[in-house]
Amino acid sequence: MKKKLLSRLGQSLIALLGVALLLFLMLRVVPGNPAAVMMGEHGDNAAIARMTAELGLDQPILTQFFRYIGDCFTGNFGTSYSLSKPVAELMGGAFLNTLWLALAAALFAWILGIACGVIAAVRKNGILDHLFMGVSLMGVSIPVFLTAMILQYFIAFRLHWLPIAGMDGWKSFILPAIALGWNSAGSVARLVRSTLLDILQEDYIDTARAKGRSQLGVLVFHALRNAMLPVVTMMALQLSGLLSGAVITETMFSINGIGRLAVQAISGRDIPLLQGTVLFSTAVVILGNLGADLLYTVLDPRIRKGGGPQ
Amino acid sequence: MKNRQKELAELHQRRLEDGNGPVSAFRADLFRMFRKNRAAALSVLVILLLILAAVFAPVLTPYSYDDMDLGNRLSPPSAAHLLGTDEGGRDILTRLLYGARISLLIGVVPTVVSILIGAALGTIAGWRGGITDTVIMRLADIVLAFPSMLLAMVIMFTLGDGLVNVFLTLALLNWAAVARVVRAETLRLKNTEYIEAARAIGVSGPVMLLRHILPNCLPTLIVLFTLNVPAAILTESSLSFLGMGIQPPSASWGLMVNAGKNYLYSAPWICAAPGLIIMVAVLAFNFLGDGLRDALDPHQKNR
Amino acid sequence: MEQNTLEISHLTVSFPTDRGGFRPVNDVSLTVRKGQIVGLVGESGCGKSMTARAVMGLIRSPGKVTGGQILLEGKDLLALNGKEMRSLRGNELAMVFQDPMTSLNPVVPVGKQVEEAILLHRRVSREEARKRTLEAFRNVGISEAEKRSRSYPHELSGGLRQRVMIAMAMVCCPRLLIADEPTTALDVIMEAQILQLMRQMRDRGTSILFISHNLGVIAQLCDYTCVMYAGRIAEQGDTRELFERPVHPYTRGLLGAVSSLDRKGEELETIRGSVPAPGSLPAGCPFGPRCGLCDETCRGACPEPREISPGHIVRCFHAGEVPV
Amino acid sequence: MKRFFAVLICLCLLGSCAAAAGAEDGLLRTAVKYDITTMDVAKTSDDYLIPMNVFDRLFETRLVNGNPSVEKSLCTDYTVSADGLTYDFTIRGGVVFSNGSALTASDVQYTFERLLKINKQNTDIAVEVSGSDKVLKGEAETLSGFTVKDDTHFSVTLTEPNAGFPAELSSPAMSIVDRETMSAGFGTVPAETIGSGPYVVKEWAVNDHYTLEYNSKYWGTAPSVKKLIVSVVADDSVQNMKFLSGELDMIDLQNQDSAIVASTYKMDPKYSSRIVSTRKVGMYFLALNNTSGALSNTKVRRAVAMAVDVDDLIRNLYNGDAIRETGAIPTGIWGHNADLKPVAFDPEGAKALLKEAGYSEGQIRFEIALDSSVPSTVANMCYAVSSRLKAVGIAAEVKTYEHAAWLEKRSSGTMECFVARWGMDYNDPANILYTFFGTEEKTRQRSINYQDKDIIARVAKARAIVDDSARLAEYRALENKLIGEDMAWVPLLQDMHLYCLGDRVESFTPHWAGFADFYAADVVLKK
Amino acid sequence: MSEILLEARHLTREFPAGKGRMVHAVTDVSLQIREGETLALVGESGCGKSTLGRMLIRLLEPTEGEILFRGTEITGLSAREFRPFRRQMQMIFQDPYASLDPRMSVRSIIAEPLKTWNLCRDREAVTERVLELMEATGVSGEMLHRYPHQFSGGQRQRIGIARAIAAEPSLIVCDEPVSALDVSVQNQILNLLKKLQKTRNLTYLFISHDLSVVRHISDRTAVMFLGKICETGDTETVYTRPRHPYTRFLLNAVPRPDPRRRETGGELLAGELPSPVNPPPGCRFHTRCPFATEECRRTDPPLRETDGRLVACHHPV
Repeated sequence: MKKKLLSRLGQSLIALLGVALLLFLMLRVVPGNPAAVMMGEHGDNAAIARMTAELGLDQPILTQFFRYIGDCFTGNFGTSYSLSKPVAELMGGAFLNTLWLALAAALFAWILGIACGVIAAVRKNGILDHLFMGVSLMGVSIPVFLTAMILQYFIAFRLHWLPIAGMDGWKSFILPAIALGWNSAGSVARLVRSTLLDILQEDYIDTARAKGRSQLGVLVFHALRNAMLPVVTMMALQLSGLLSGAVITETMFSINGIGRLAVQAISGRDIPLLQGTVLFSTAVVILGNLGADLLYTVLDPRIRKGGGPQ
Repeated sequence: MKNRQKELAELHQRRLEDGNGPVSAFRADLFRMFRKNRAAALSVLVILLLILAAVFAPVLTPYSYDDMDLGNRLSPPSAAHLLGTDEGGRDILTRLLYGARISLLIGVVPTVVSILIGAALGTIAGWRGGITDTVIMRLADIVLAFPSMLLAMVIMFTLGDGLVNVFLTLALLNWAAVARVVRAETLRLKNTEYIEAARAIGVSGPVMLLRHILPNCLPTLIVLFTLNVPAAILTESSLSFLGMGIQPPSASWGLMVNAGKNYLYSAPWICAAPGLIIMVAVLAFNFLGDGLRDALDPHQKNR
Repeated sequence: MEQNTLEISHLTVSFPTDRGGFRPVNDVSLTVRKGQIVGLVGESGCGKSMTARAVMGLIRSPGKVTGGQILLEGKDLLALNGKEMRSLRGNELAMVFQDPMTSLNPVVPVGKQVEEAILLHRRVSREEARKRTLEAFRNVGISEAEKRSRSYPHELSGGLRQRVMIAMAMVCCPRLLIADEPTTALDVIMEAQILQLMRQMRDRGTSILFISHNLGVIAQLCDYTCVMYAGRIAEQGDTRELFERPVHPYTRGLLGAVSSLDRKGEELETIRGSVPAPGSLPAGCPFGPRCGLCDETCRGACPEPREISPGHIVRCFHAGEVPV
Repeated sequence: MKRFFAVLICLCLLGSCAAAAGAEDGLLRTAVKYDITTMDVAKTSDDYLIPMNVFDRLFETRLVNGNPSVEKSLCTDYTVSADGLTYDFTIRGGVVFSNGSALTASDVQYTFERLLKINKQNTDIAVEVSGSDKVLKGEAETLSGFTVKDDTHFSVTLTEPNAGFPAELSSPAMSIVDRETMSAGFGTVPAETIGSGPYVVKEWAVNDHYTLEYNSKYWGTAPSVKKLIVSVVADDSVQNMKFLSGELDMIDLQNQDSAIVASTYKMDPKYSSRIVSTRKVGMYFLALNNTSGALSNTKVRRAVAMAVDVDDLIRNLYNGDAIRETGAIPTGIWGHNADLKPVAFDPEGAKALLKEAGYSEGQIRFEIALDSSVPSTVANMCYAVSSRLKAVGIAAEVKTYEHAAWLEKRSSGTMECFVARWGMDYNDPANILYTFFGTEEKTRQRSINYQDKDIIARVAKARAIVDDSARLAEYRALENKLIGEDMAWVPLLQDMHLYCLGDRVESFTPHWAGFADFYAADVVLKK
Repeated sequence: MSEILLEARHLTREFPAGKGRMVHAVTDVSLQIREGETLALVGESGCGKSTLGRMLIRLLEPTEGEILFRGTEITGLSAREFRPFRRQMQMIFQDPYASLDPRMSVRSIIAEPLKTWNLCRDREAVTERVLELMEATGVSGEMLHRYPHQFSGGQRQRIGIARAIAAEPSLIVCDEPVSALDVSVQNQILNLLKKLQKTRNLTYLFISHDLSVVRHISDRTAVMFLGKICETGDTETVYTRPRHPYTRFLLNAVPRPDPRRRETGGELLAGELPSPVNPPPGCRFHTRCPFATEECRRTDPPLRETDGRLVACHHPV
């Protein structure tokens, strides 16, 4: 078990380093000189040249990369060109908002998803099953920005139930969370349903019913415990989907999160900020996957205790 | 060994029912699916309609997608413009039809490319194992570590906008997930007895991959295709929404929704039409994908 | 006359399919007396497992019982509602399944799974349930019961797991134990140990309905045997009499095929043709096409069960005749 | 399981309608599309809101019955030497910064020197003071041309005479900073950004909002707005929704499509009376690269001017909220020539002129470069121009560039044709003529590439003419040559800057040149 | 005595079981298969008989030991050098549903060996040969273009056999070929195998856990326990007078289909199969053997000639 854990950790580190390198190289190959953008309308070529030297963009790529990695470990992600603030500081505040948004969306998605998935599986091919699965399929098929737009326009603007945009208090996180969570709620429901249906076919379900367990008892004590394993892995994969969706919901609801920072970095050609935000998000996803794997080994005795007679 | 008895009876009954023509398991499953799953049959019809609309766009509408009529901008649906005009005075129905071309192409072409790359790398990684497997899978981990939108944004940022770059972005985005699924499938197939039998016969490596492994991965690849196409359309429309995908004047559904969102209360029809059609197209592919997965995937016993 | 533990009469189970549907169990009647082991034997797909599941009420949709009566010590199980049936299952009526590898919940220690059976039917403390579980483990010959009860299913061998299943079934001293091919997935030595255990339980008064496709196991264990073919009982009778003087051509064919294995060098006896597909049974006697004695009457109608000697019932117009 | 789910739903529904939070009096809430990058005016040429409201300048430019006029602010009096090189200034005594430190002449000197030392954008005014080149290269600490007599008197000597110098001193770049309490956090940390203006910076949550509050130590009259909250809302439609639902007190309609402004604000009686519009002093023009292919031929450039129907653009894209421009010096700027005749829209004439210039149908091909970050109205203008030129046989395709790539292509001098806008910083023709035609390098870097060398020399020298009427005559002559004769670019239009006021705002006077940034002091709230 | 077709010497195979522990699947096995005979390999599941079977035809590489095919050593050969031998050895599998590629028609399944070794001139020759093979194995010709899912278990096993004999091999390893079939179909397949052995002078290595089937079909039998052979000899000799204690318990445990001769279970072997990850020292059976002595615990008994067969036991019964 220990060895497996270490190799899994190693894999994650390699992935993170690979991400950093890939990102760094891609951003260096980009046409357009960030210094020119910073100087804006008035900058003349001499001023731009000064700025380029000041930002160290003229050194060979590899030295820039290793200096960058060195800095990252010390928490210095460089200073943002467009916002002229240390990237780490910008991301600090932004990350909390994205985290709250992602957590709220995840909570909404999983509660709704698991509830619908279980009910659909139990009432297989009933009206509820078709209803919930239809809605989940709708959830997966609607682009996040469309849900956000509809929610924002009708609930916030027309009905004034919730703030339209901006970040004043927890109420402004409800609509973005629903817009973001709606999509993953669909996929969670579909996964829970298919996993549960598979499990209900297993022999040990018959054993449980032969013991005299009621249908509900079988579901709760035997089926759900086993269904949680694949669902936990799914939750980690959802993380990358949530961060993806966050980019759009944050822009729509002007929540100052990592996603919106990344969008701003792109339009402002702000390489350190873009690098910082994307690296940060991927690190979160990699950690998420690692966490899910660990949780999986803890939950599933077959892996935790390993061995076995044959 | 003996627990095959129960399995045998069940399969025996299900398989022999299929009539007696030289029907391959593959086509039999497909045929039965369409008979039973009306939603999948309906979605095939919708997809065909979309393709026809895209191909015959010039015939179906007098305008071209970039004709600007500044005179009547933002005019509601009328006889001249069945779905009204947008902020540039362009006919929305026309842009929808031409948009169908781009959005469907964006849905199909990169998905095919990513499935080809993914299948090739997946099979090789699964079959050869050892270092090649680790290298390919670590590469896939890296690509999968990125949240898809952020990776798409960075690629578009590096390569610049335009149709070809969107294709490249979506292909680069999806190959890793496909490779991982195909690798798992190859590993499963590697241990089946008919592969061991082929090895006993002395079938060489490449023949093994082409005659035995890939054909048996086919159902999975088809299901992956029908589920990745809508995902690609969604990603493209989100990219256009952020202004990084297709650039005007060419038309794609995502772009139209993005352009229309500012006029939501004064001219809601600009957003409504493309938004609705994105949902319909994506729903159709998802329904088809679900139907195919249930029919073709041997492990889905319980639908 | 002492009360029979189980009386099944004219039981029929049907499965609707898009081509009209089929009946895996078709007008089956058999009786299990107290302290008796009744064997139910037949080839794959003959409906023996389905009959067992019908008694336990574990038939999976879309199949359902469409006829007949199942009396457990006089009580008709088909008339009971869900709650009443549940109070019987695991208590008065228990079942052991075929594949020990998949019949136990992989994420719950085996001890806990047996305790669950007790706590469902007996109002006892957790501690008492623990004690009874260890007691049950020892009864079925599991050594180091304490250590084994804390381990997970994947940590035990096939044989041990089947003993856990039996312990789980027996822990509430059921009137009737239904064993659906309990030794099929085991090796011959482990199989012998389980059969030994079954005999001890029978001697302690438990009636057993034993399902298997292995004639050797039936011969060694069962007091009374029923041979099933295509959803019906072709022939049933006292095991010794059935093996010595089989009257139904199918039983003869089976016994001939098995015994020819012991005669070295000769060609093995076989039954020509193959088991008919469940959906498309031939008219008249289902065994007709494969039977040497088949004639117009056999093709005309399906033979009704006839008692040719006390306890020996057969469904065949030409029972006992020898093909010319 | 199901109960829990039901509770969650009604929690959302019950969310109190917090939208129109009670707005305390004296509070003004507005929104901007992008957050400012810095509060230090030495490091930016876009974010002027904080410098304008938190700092003072020697002069201020105000609209007096429609025309911009330079008024004294910190400076109470000044005299100019005969040769126009030396200015003697007297500044107001007793003025203090918001942290109590006195504002003296040495602070003004420090302001000039600081601009040169940080040598970021805004050096082009400080550079005019003699001795600035040494400070720029770091060879000198102080400006030789700047002499402080006492706390309230100082004199400045220029390298060459510039009559527009006082106007230049009113631009936000010349905001006076305090030498004594200057610290590292100036420009990024609100508490360390010390100015003498009517407001102090209370807080700045990057990318979210910033708040200004009334500076009790302000020397001038107390403004009606006591607290200003500017929140960052990138999405135009969200800004609209927030304004219409009362979450914003004032909305800048600059980025909105004129059709929305028309249908939402102009047609609705509740808002039509509350629309404030002012000239955006500057002009849109169709830049033509004077050295690239067919465009190097003056006849072709004139034909392009004749092919574009500017009135149609104004009617459809600006809903009438724009006026036609005819030359190189925009309306509202001293020196604008009102009686210059606009080029008549004459497609047939354009075709004839093209044939005369020796080009057949479709032979001329060039690319109209469009910056993807510009508002949709400008983009629509490019498409409209492109279809007008196609009508006369010029194949002009619109190609969209990402902002940075567009900038790089333009400053490389290879961009063939693009729709550009120049906003005036101060009220003097040099601000536009010198920038586009002042030197060969400048005209190349703006992808105009004007070829007449001596005109370029005359534009540079015109700045030094001290006598106003002589300078006016020279600029008029230059404008006739540049546009009238050579048609270096095709003048299009000057748009209006529209704002809409919420129900809590009594009145508002926008910036004289139509900047998006405004003086909060010019907003009057209802009691 | 016909000469030796295949000989294995001290074959061993271990699999990693995580945390550095090794599963000793097959340890130091030596055996000979003679031309034309049927050698049975019997034992409980997990005793290594399948692993040994696959190793003998190099579907699995041995950790130690050599294999000689008609006298030439084939363990060290490179893939190319080994190719001609590959054609000589084929395999039949247990699960009729998993041993045929569901995506290939019957024709292409049986034709694959013909094409791999290009034994036929052209397409017609291939089809003709396939029909011949189908006929020889009792599968009706009209089903040529059908797919595996349209056949019953017995028919699919016949197709597997047709495929195995297509390349005219001399040795066929049958890994539990009839365990998944019902008794009537099982006898049909066993008769077919017997017929083919005579008509095409084939040699079988018959792997099974069903002792009654093995007794009928095999000439010689080798009994395996926990990776080692404990007894090997003529089938009748081993079955009538088993000398190794494990063989005795094994044969004794087989339920005879005769209600009259019921054991009272006297000689029933108790206890559990030890784990192959760390097998007991000395004789691997000593932990369960009622006759085990100190010597059994210390030294592992080699196969010794006793009473007309080889037995690996210090005190044969």
